[in-house]
Amino acid sequence: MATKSLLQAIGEGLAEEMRSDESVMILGEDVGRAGGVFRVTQGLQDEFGGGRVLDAPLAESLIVGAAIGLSVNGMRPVAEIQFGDFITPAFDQIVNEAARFHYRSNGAWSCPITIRAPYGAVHGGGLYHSQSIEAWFCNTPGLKVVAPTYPADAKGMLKSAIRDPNPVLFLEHKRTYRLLKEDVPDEDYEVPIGEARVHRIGDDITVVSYGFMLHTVLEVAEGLSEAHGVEAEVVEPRTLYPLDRETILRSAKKTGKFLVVVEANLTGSVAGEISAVVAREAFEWLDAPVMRLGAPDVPAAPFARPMMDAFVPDAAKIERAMLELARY
Amino acid sequence: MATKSLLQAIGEGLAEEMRSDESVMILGEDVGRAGGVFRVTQGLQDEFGGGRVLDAPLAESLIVGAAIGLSVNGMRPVAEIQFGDFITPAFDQIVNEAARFHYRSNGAWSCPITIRAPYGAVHGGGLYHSQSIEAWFCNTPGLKVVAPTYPADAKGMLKSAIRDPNPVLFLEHKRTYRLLKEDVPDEDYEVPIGEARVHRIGDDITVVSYGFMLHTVLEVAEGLSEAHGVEAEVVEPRTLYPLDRETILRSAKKTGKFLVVVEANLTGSVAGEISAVVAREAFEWLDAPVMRLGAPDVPAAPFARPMMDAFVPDAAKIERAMLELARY
Amino acid sequence: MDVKDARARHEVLGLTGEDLLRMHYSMLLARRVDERSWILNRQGKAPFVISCQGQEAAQVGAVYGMRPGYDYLYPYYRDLAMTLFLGQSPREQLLSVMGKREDPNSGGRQMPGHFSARELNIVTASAPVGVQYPQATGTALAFKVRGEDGVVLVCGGEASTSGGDWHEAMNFAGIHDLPVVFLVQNNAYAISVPEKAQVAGSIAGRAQGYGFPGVEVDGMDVLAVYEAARGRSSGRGGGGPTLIEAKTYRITAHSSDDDDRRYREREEIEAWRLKDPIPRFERYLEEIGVLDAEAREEVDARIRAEVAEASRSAEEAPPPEPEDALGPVYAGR
Amino acid sequence: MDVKDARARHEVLGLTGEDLLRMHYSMLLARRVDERSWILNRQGKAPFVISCQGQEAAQVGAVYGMRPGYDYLYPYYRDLAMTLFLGQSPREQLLSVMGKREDPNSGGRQMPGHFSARELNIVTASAPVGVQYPQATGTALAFKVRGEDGVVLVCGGEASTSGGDWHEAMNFAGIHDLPVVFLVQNNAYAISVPEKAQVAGSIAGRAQGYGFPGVEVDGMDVLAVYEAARGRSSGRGGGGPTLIEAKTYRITAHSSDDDDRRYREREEIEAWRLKDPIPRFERYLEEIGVLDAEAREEVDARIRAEVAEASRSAEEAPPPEPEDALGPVYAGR
Ligand SMILES: Cc1ncc(C[n+]2csc(CCOP(=O)(O)OP(=O)(O)O)c2C)c(N)n1
Ligand SMILES: Cc1ncc(C[n+]2csc(CCOP(=O)(O)OP(=O)(O)O)c2C)c(N)n1
Ligand SMILES: [Mg+2]
Ligand SMILES: [Mg+2]
Repeated sequence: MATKSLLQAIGEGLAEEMRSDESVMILGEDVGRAGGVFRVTQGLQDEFGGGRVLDAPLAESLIVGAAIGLSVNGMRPVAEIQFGDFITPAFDQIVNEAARFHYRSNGAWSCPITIRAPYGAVHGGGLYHSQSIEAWFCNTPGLKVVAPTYPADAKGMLKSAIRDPNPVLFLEHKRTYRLLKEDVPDEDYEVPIGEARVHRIGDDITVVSYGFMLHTVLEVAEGLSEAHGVEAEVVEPRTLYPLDRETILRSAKKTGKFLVVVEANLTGSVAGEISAVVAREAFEWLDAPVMRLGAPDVPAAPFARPMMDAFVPDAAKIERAMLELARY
Repeated sequence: MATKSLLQAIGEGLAEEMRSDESVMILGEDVGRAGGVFRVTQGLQDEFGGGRVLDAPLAESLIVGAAIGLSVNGMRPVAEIQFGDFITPAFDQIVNEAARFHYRSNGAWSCPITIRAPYGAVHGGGLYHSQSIEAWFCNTPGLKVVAPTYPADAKGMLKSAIRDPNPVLFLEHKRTYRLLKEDVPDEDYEVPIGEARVHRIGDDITVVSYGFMLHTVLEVAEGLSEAHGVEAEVVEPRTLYPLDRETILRSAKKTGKFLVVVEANLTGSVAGEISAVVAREAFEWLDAPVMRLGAPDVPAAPFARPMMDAFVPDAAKIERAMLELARY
Repeated sequence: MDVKDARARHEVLGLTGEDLLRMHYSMLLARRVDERSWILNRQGKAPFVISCQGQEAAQVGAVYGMRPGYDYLYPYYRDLAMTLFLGQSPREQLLSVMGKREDPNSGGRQMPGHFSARELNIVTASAPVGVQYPQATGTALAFKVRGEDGVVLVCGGEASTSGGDWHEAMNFAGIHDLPVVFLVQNNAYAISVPEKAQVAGSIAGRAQGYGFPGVEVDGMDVLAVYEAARGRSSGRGGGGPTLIEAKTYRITAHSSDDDDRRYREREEIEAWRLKDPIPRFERYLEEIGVLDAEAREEVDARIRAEVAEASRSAEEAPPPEPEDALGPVYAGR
Repeated sequence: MDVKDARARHEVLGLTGEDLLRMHYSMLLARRVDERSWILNRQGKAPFVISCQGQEAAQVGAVYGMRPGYDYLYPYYRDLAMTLFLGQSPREQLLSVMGKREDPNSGGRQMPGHFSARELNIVTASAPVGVQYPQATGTALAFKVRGEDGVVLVCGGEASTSGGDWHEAMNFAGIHDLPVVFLVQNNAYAISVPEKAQVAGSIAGRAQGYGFPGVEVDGMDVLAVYEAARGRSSGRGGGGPTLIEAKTYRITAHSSDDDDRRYREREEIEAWRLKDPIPRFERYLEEIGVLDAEAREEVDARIRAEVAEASRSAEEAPPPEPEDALGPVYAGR
């Protein structure tokens, strides 16, 4: 077992699946010789050839549409969208097509494709290399949306995604690609889709978060424990659609104080759905309003550093929200 | 003042705006000689000519993109998307382009376009002529999303939308097109974007709804008043993004019991956002969990009548939810 | 049935009299099933009908020679003649028209005309126009990656070329020399929008810009379409992509929801009716002595009986249960 | 400056020596501003750079003759030479490169290269490739609806033709004969993806399929591009759409984030450097006696001083305030 970054873990997951299953292939922009703009697919074209690691034209609808067609004919494609912001041209193929294949054919067809997309704000990214795109896809039955944050989870969930007979949107927060390394098992393993993970046990408040925000939340949680004796339970959904309602509700009922922290523009983000579930199902256990923290309702993270830093919720804002909740 | 259906009121609103402002024009599929598949634009090409009422090719990204470009060059286009389900190819132009013009240019450019789209389940429509598409667009700052239900509101809000310097997505529930007629003023008037409407005053519970569901909710509310003495306050957001939080919260705080009824697949719908706002801001006033009712989490309303009727929340389901809340 | 004339067109194409009769049967069967759907609609038993009438030659010509269950078909909503040819039954399609539980296309979930048959490699179709093209290229790519000789036939109306998906697929097919046939059934209208407001230049003429052959054919002539498609959709010839633009005409309104008097003249329709592909093919069959008037009546009577029986049986079939609406949303592993 | 040779190419095109010097100035200015951006990047003052180097001739040739503030430009991220020509200043672009508050393109909201100048009719650009094409057709349609003679120039790289938006716009422009020039700057790569994996057939060759002219020109030759574009982007000739494919080369890496050694050989770049459009144009100018070596040095020195001063001034300009992030989201009525 070696320590790996998120980026390495995902690359390794891809390589292993391609080695063990000939029907797995990759298509996307610059995934071949260049190994992807983030280098996730580095070395794969050398190992598996241009037929199985294919540089697609700049056409996202085609990339996802072709992936659907490949899956129809026995393949297990992994489509890479270079930046989540550019998934929009493929919106139709994802929500109206891939997600509907099974239901609309009364179960005759299925659509086992994986769509990888890096998302989230990053310095120097600007409006169009920064967006949190998850809410667009979390009202679409038939689709699964996952967003693991830690390397070992990511590798295991990628394997689950590729082996899943349904379309899975696999979101990778750009700022977590190289943020830390952790032990990642060498043997074949899966981390199931649809199960949340409790990162930290606590009795005082529950904080649900994912992606880059999760790292900040965990940091802040340690600080609050030391400085204020506030013990936060921190839950990562890992799968955003469908949600693991049980794990989230169990924690909400235990602490009675609930906060969701996301990097997306708050209004209309998945924080709304998570809050609504808790407000409905854990009402009798709540000792405080269900709270949410997210980015302001402006189009996306701006390019210039002072503006971007003002956009993304930082440790100070998160601490303030957690303390407010704890003291409620 | 004459009584008009929703469909007539919208058609009239279009005609009046075109008469009073030469820069207003219409583009969409079959909007010309055919007058639209629902006949909303009937007669307009005869009156204003093929230049201002233009049959576009079957290309939704082009339709919205061209509308953006028209607005850049001094026009006020109204783009028609034939069915909301087919707005997906235009998703990029709407959320990444139109909605961002103003912010990304630091206020130098704006994008005064209106995009009309019929949405919602209708008998015989099946999976792809039925969807509630609103959640896709309600996490996009820079865009306004409106969904009026009554004829007079619709005409007044259409005028506001066309005159608004921002992109407005104007949603029309197909099943409400001809459902009822009401008095619609002849003189020029606007109904402002961003203001909810209280349809019925009550002290016991608050129900927020819109579109076809609103009609059912209002019916049920009358029944509950007579049969059970339960007085429901019924609030229609009219604008789904940005929300009129004040009006919604005022009612929630007054009754302490809150329900949102939507026709969309419940999980991830705008019902989540509305619930989250109430759970956060009206917590101290709540006497019951914030409740939601919507369609089951399946792709969309099926074609065959028994299945479609099972999909769309009906009066019985709504009554059950309202009574449960009232009795909580 | 013997072929009388050594120089007959079908012979040049390598078709036997039996082939021709099969083609004729498929076209006529589709017409009769289609007509039956309108009757069911008028009887209030079918909420929605969308027709193949006028396009049977284009469809049968293109699909003839495909290997069902091996090659793949991405049909569009008018391709009734194709799906019947490949093996779906009239009863199955009428179950779909009436939204019955046994509807093999979707179990009553989708409108009629949204075909699907897994065992026949007829890929589940939907309503958004044009989405099938990128999918078809992916299916063709899978054949190529595995070194198999399968072929993919993908269909749409002329308006399906206006959206980006068509172009992205054409480009991709050209780049990778994929075994896919793009069949555009240009029937002059997209609902009410005439071709000149829909298509700039020429559809067939565009193939060249993508580096592969494109042909315009008389879509009312089943042999002409077969000629353009053979060695392609048949898979026997292998090779890269082809674009076929079949010039045809939509004899009915767009659908049962449409009133076409708003946008086209009756005379225009009448003029096109004279070119109806079925009588035209029958004239050819009679000329070459493969099908005389009497035999034709016999075939038609047989088909009518078959369709009537299919309709009766489909009408009796039960509707879906309300709870059927609840699934299946996700495939199990 | 007088023109010496009555048969010189530029004369045939109706260009004076002054025109040529203006062209040269614009190209060289763009090059120097671009080079300056890379220095700022290496100094840690600019987080991201994307270049026009190698494409200055294609850009200046196409934009020359446009009427700023009347005709419209939809630029793409490499079109620095166009925006400078139309009237944006080096200081303005360097403000953008450093994400400063005064950045006229976006106030520091967007990456550099996302141009915008309302008063010059340079329409705000974004990062999603290809979205500008449908927008450009709409802008052209507005001219047509109002009966005005304005022209729209819209630009992209060769990969911008792979997405559906390009096609939908080409078709729409063809149908309505819109006054729009599509300039595709084919620089052989889309990040790492070479042309052969991006484009099937020929880009220029596709125009015919849409019923309007398409030309392939040597994009390293400013006069050739001008010739293809004049009477079009100049607006003087009016008329319908045109497609110009300018064959050019991206001399730098895709951007400052890219390492192009992963996917192309140094020799290839060196070979293309020999065709660098600026020295090439300078040789022509020297030949015809419009700009000798000394005058060239003088111009360059002037430009370098101007750029240095612009850079100094831009560096001193303040960054945005954090609160600037909060708006403006909606335009007021
Ligand atoms: C993306 C999309 N936009 C609009 C529609 C509505 N619509 C259904 S069929 C049709 C016309 C299609 O015309 P054509 O492709 O020529 O096929 P035809 O019906 O003539 O056979 C339209 C506009 C749709 N189904 N999908
Ligand atoms: C829709 C979309 N997909 C992907 C990207 C990422 N991307 C930015 S530039 C680029 C390559 C563009 O190549 P080309 O059009 O040839 O222009 P060039 O950079 O070569 O001038 C890619 C893939 C994007 N910006 N937009
Ligand atoms: Mg047609
Ligand atoms: Mg390029």
